[in-house]
Amino acid sequence: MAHGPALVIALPFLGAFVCGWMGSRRIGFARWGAVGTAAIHAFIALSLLSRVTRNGPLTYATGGWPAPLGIEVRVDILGAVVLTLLGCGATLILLFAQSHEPAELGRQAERWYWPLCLTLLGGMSGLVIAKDLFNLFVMAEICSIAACGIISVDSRPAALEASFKYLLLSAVGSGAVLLATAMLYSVTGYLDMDAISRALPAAAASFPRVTMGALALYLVGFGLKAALFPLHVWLPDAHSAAPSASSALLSGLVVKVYVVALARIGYQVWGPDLLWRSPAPYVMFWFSAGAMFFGSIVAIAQRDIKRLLAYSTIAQMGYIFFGLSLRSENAVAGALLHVFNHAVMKVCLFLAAGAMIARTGKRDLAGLSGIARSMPLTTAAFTIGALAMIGVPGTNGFISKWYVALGALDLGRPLYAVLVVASSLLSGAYYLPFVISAYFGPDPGHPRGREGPPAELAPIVILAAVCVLTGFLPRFPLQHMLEVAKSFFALR
Amino acid sequence: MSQQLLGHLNFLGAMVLFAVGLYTMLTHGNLIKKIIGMNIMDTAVFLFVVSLGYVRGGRPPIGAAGTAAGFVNPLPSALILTGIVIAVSTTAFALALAIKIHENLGTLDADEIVRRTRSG
Amino acid sequence: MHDLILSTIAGYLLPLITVYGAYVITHGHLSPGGGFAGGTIIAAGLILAALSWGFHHAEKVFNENSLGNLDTLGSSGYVLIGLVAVFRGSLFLTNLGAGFPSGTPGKLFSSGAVWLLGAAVGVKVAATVFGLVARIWSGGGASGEVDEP
Amino acid sequence: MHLVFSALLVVLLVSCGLAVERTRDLLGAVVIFASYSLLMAINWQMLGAPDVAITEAAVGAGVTTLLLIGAVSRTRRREE
Amino acid sequence: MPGRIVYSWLPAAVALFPMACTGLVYFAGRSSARLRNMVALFASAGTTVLAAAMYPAVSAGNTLVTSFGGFLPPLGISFRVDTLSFFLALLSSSVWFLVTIYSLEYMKDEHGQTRYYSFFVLTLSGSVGTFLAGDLFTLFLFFEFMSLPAYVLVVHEETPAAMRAGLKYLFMTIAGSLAFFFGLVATFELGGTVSLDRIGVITQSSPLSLFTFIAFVAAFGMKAGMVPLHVWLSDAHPVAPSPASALLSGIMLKTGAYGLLRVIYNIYGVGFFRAVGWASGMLFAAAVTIILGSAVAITQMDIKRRLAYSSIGQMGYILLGMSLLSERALTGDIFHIFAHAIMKSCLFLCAGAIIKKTGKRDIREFGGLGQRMPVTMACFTVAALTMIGIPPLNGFISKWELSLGAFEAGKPFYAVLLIVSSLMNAVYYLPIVITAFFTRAGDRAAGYAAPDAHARHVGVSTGIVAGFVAGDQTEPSPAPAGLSRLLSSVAEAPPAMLVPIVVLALGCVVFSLSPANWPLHMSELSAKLLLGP
Repeated sequence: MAHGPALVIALPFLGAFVCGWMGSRRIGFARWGAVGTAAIHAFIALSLLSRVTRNGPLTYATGGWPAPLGIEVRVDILGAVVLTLLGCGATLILLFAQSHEPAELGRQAERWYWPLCLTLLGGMSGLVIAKDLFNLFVMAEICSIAACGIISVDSRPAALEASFKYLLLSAVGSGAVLLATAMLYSVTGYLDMDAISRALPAAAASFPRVTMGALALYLVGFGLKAALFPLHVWLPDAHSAAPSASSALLSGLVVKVYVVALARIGYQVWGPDLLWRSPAPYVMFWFSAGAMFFGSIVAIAQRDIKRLLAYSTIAQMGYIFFGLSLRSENAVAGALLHVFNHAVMKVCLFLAAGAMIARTGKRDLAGLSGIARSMPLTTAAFTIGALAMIGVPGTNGFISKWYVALGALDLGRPLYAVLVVASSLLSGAYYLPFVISAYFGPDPGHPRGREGPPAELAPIVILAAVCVLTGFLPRFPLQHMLEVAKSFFALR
Repeated sequence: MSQQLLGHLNFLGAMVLFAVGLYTMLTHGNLIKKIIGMNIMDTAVFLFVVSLGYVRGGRPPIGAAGTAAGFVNPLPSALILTGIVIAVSTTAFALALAIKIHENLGTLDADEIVRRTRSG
Repeated sequence: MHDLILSTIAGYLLPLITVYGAYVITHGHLSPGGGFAGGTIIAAGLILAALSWGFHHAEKVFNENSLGNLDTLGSSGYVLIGLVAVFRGSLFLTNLGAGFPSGTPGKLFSSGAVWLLGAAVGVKVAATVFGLVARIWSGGGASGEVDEP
Repeated sequence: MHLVFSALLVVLLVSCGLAVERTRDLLGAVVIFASYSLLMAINWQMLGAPDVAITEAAVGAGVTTLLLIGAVSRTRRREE
Repeated sequence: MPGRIVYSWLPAAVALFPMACTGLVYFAGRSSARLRNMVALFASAGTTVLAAAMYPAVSAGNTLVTSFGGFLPPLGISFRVDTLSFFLALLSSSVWFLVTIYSLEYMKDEHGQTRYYSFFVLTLSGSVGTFLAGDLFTLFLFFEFMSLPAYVLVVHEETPAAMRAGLKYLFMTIAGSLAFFFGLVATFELGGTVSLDRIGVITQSSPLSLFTFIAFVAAFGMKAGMVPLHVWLSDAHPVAPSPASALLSGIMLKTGAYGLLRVIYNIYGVGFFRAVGWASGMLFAAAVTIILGSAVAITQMDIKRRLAYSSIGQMGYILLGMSLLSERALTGDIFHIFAHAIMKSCLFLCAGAIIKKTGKRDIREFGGLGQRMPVTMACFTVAALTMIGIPPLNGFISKWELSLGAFEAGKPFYAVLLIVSSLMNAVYYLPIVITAFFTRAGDRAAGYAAPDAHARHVGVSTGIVAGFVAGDQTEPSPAPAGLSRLLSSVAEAPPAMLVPIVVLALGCVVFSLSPANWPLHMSELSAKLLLGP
């Protein structure tokens, strides 16, 4: 797997081209081709992970040219874990999608769907392992456009409108990122992250306003794409109007890779010392605190299950940013862990919600009451996901909550820990009523015993199992994230 | 000196254009106008990047074949080229969406669109 | 909008523009331009012709099907050329190191696989851009995305 | 001379941008935008970025304009 | 008594055995109801036996320890059983066993029995695990395993009232668990460990340590029904099926008290508390809880609501006992945990039997019940008298010890408070007994039928108490006319329901002033252990 770093990017793109080409001829090939490509991607990612954990970061110089001149990608532990997450997550989502989406999308739209999903996967993979800011930007753009594509692929007016809004706002975000990259280049002369990181202290001393501006622009640019609180306006529409599998991809995986990008820029390029000399983390702190409360409170008022999940994503992203903005290893590890955990639970929730919507044709919370009687397994998975969101012990959400709270106390700020705790309570306030009504609410006559087909049910159940499993045996992601956080803070 | 001034002039121009683009994008309800605004904003960013390179006083990266010492790092150019590609793909995609929206809802006005999608 | 003068001129211009585009593509490593710019130029020529002759004429040659084929050919070609290096035991997209002929610097067939890659990009871009414009001008909606690798 | 010409270009660019913002006729706005792109391409050529200039001329002034015109012709021409 | 640390798998087995049985219950329930009931019975009986099996080691003064490391490095799941843990675990599993027997009959015709029994067994695991936990983290984990599944028991009836109460319960529980979570993280931060194997994890008095303590009080006080946080209790206990209410009131409230005991005496240590004086706040809260719980209980006419408020008042005693920081008070405190568990379970089971047989919940309609259900009402009377604290019964012992503890701590005011609250207990328990035995069926009890029922009721009850205190009985109602009529009117609950009730009532009597009072002995040992050298 020496070529793994190149393959995880190239393979999905190749798959996308081939699926797109085959789509108009034999749609079945495109469907299973997409799932297969994602599965191979997951396999490569897993082998990369095992390799990276044994031998340390893996740098791959595309074209054989080393860093300052050529384009390099580097799979470090963070990259490998997120790649694994992307690969496995995408495999499960596409497995769900291949049985679920044909009915939801229709033949014409479906042709575009599989290549777009794979393009998105390739873009995300490139984003998390890019070593230079230029590639980071390019991959972020590929992700944005492909993401818009999978929102609006079925041409429903609401989806079109949401996609348009997302497209324009993310164009603003990419403008900001491009500008920031150019500014950094102008003061350091590099695009390679390591090289910039070495040159930045001197540059920050002589051009304080340029570097500060660049950081602010990165925060705005990636903040827009990752739906950081005041910049989140596009998310609820986009994530709720998209087809179900797309919602899972978007809410579970896509927003996460931008967080990873921002974490890399903050911690690997700027480094903790320089970062906390700028106001950026403090700004992020307040925004994220706002996100945790705004997202939750608005979610309470939602009547549509997918909108509820979308607002919950805003709150949970706030939670991740909150951890990242605290200058503590534990908090950052908790935040990165939550990147992983939230992806697992949110994908589980969206897929379960998608299955419910497909079976009943209803998406309002009231219409789905009593659903547990006709779809017991799906509802059970949803319940586990919801409990994990609240952070009940024994689920993976608890572990990340633990570390973020511990980080807050490391800083001597118990009030921050209270904030974390209070936001958990708020997430209970919108998940639990639905879960309760699913079990005990009146049944408006859902069809009996109508679980989805196995290919649809399996991903949901697997993800719920992962929620519990990593809740009880959190070693796998946790150890790595602690290591990553440690390496972040070792940087000077 | 004149080079510096020229660079700064372009900085200024880029900023004004960025503001104009953003303003167009945010205040106009018409989707196509928004798209044009987005394009203006993008080109303003590119202009900014190009003039950055100019202030640093480089030479064009291509032309002096074989004389390795004469090369300027070609990365900023590549950056903008890619930016242009992305801008045009975004534009094309946005236009396709706009046409679809017009087909479905018979309007291109953002407020009107929101009203019509919400009502049914 | 069929116009005799336009269509005649377009008939003369099309080969010229195409050749110019091909030049820009293949000399990407020597002069300004490259796969993307050249591809766009070729597409522009095609669009010009299609505009003056009418898109329905163009559809005989460049319909959705053939454009899709060209698209896939270009983009997969790029990745596959990159993979050649992998199969030869070097890193992805390695050029000279993977045994592509280096040629004489400054001449057309220099820099190994660069111009091959450029050609792949050019084909892809030309097909995509033409497809985009054709779609926007003659109906259809949901569009693909342009990937500049 | 170089400086004056460049300054003139920048002024023209800004005024084109403003004109686009003000024009209610979408087709007119698109045409002004096309000339804006061309001016931008010239400006970049003068700033020593021929690569970018040629691409902008082909893409910004060419393809984008065509796309915009196509879109306007398939929707409506006036901004309401 | 120098104890040794003994590594043993037993504590883990006790806590995890019912959890393992949960799945069995569920799958058995899919094939046969009988099998399911047997498995549920087997689960609680097995837990009791396993818990009892720890006796030899514990009685030798040893501490049983098991641990599974690396759950959340540096934390792991660990169990640690000393006298107190053993005592309460045995208590809860045996009460659970009795209530399971009761449930077999009580739940016979209910819907969703498989669900009921599955969660019934799961909560057993949670509550036993809470008592056996070797560190706060494990305690937290099992506390959650108890609290969240208990929701399903609370809403079992699925009536709108139950759903409302359940939602309140759920949110208060989650808020409590988040407070617990905060305390847990803060303890880890302050002390570097959350283990309960020492006295004094947090040794410095600081704003954060006070904050931590408040978080713990909020978390456990929520579960224990401490006054400003009790609002869920009075709704949730009445709406649950009676066996579940018995457990909620009898055992699950005690987990809150147990947690606070561990926090006060292990995490902080009694010396720390004597130094900082935070206990006075606790004392105040306890006093308010006692008075308010009892006072509101007087106004309740629904038997289960009255019992629920009574629980609040009784939990006040327990909170009081642990905040007095004296050995006698602590002994009384632990003994009261035991005594109240038994009597309140008994009372709720009686109430369940009454409701099941007669459909009456309003105590004004209990006339003639003494004739219809003599055994049940006799047991009810015994438990009620215990609750009031009539001398030969064990409720007296705890109050006696608590009062002595109050004097020992130099706070005689609280002894007076205990006496006053005992009188209040009498005010709300005696009318039930009197109505049941001394009025005829169909009669509205004297005073209750009057236009301004409430005022009269309070007046009459106060009169009864006054009479009782003066050693004077109120005028008895006419006795039943004859034996045959008496027998014909008997419509007693079936044996499966009756046996647990009788056993629990006997428990109230047996473990009283008999010379070898084993629970009292255990309480004394536990108190010594908690106070440390």
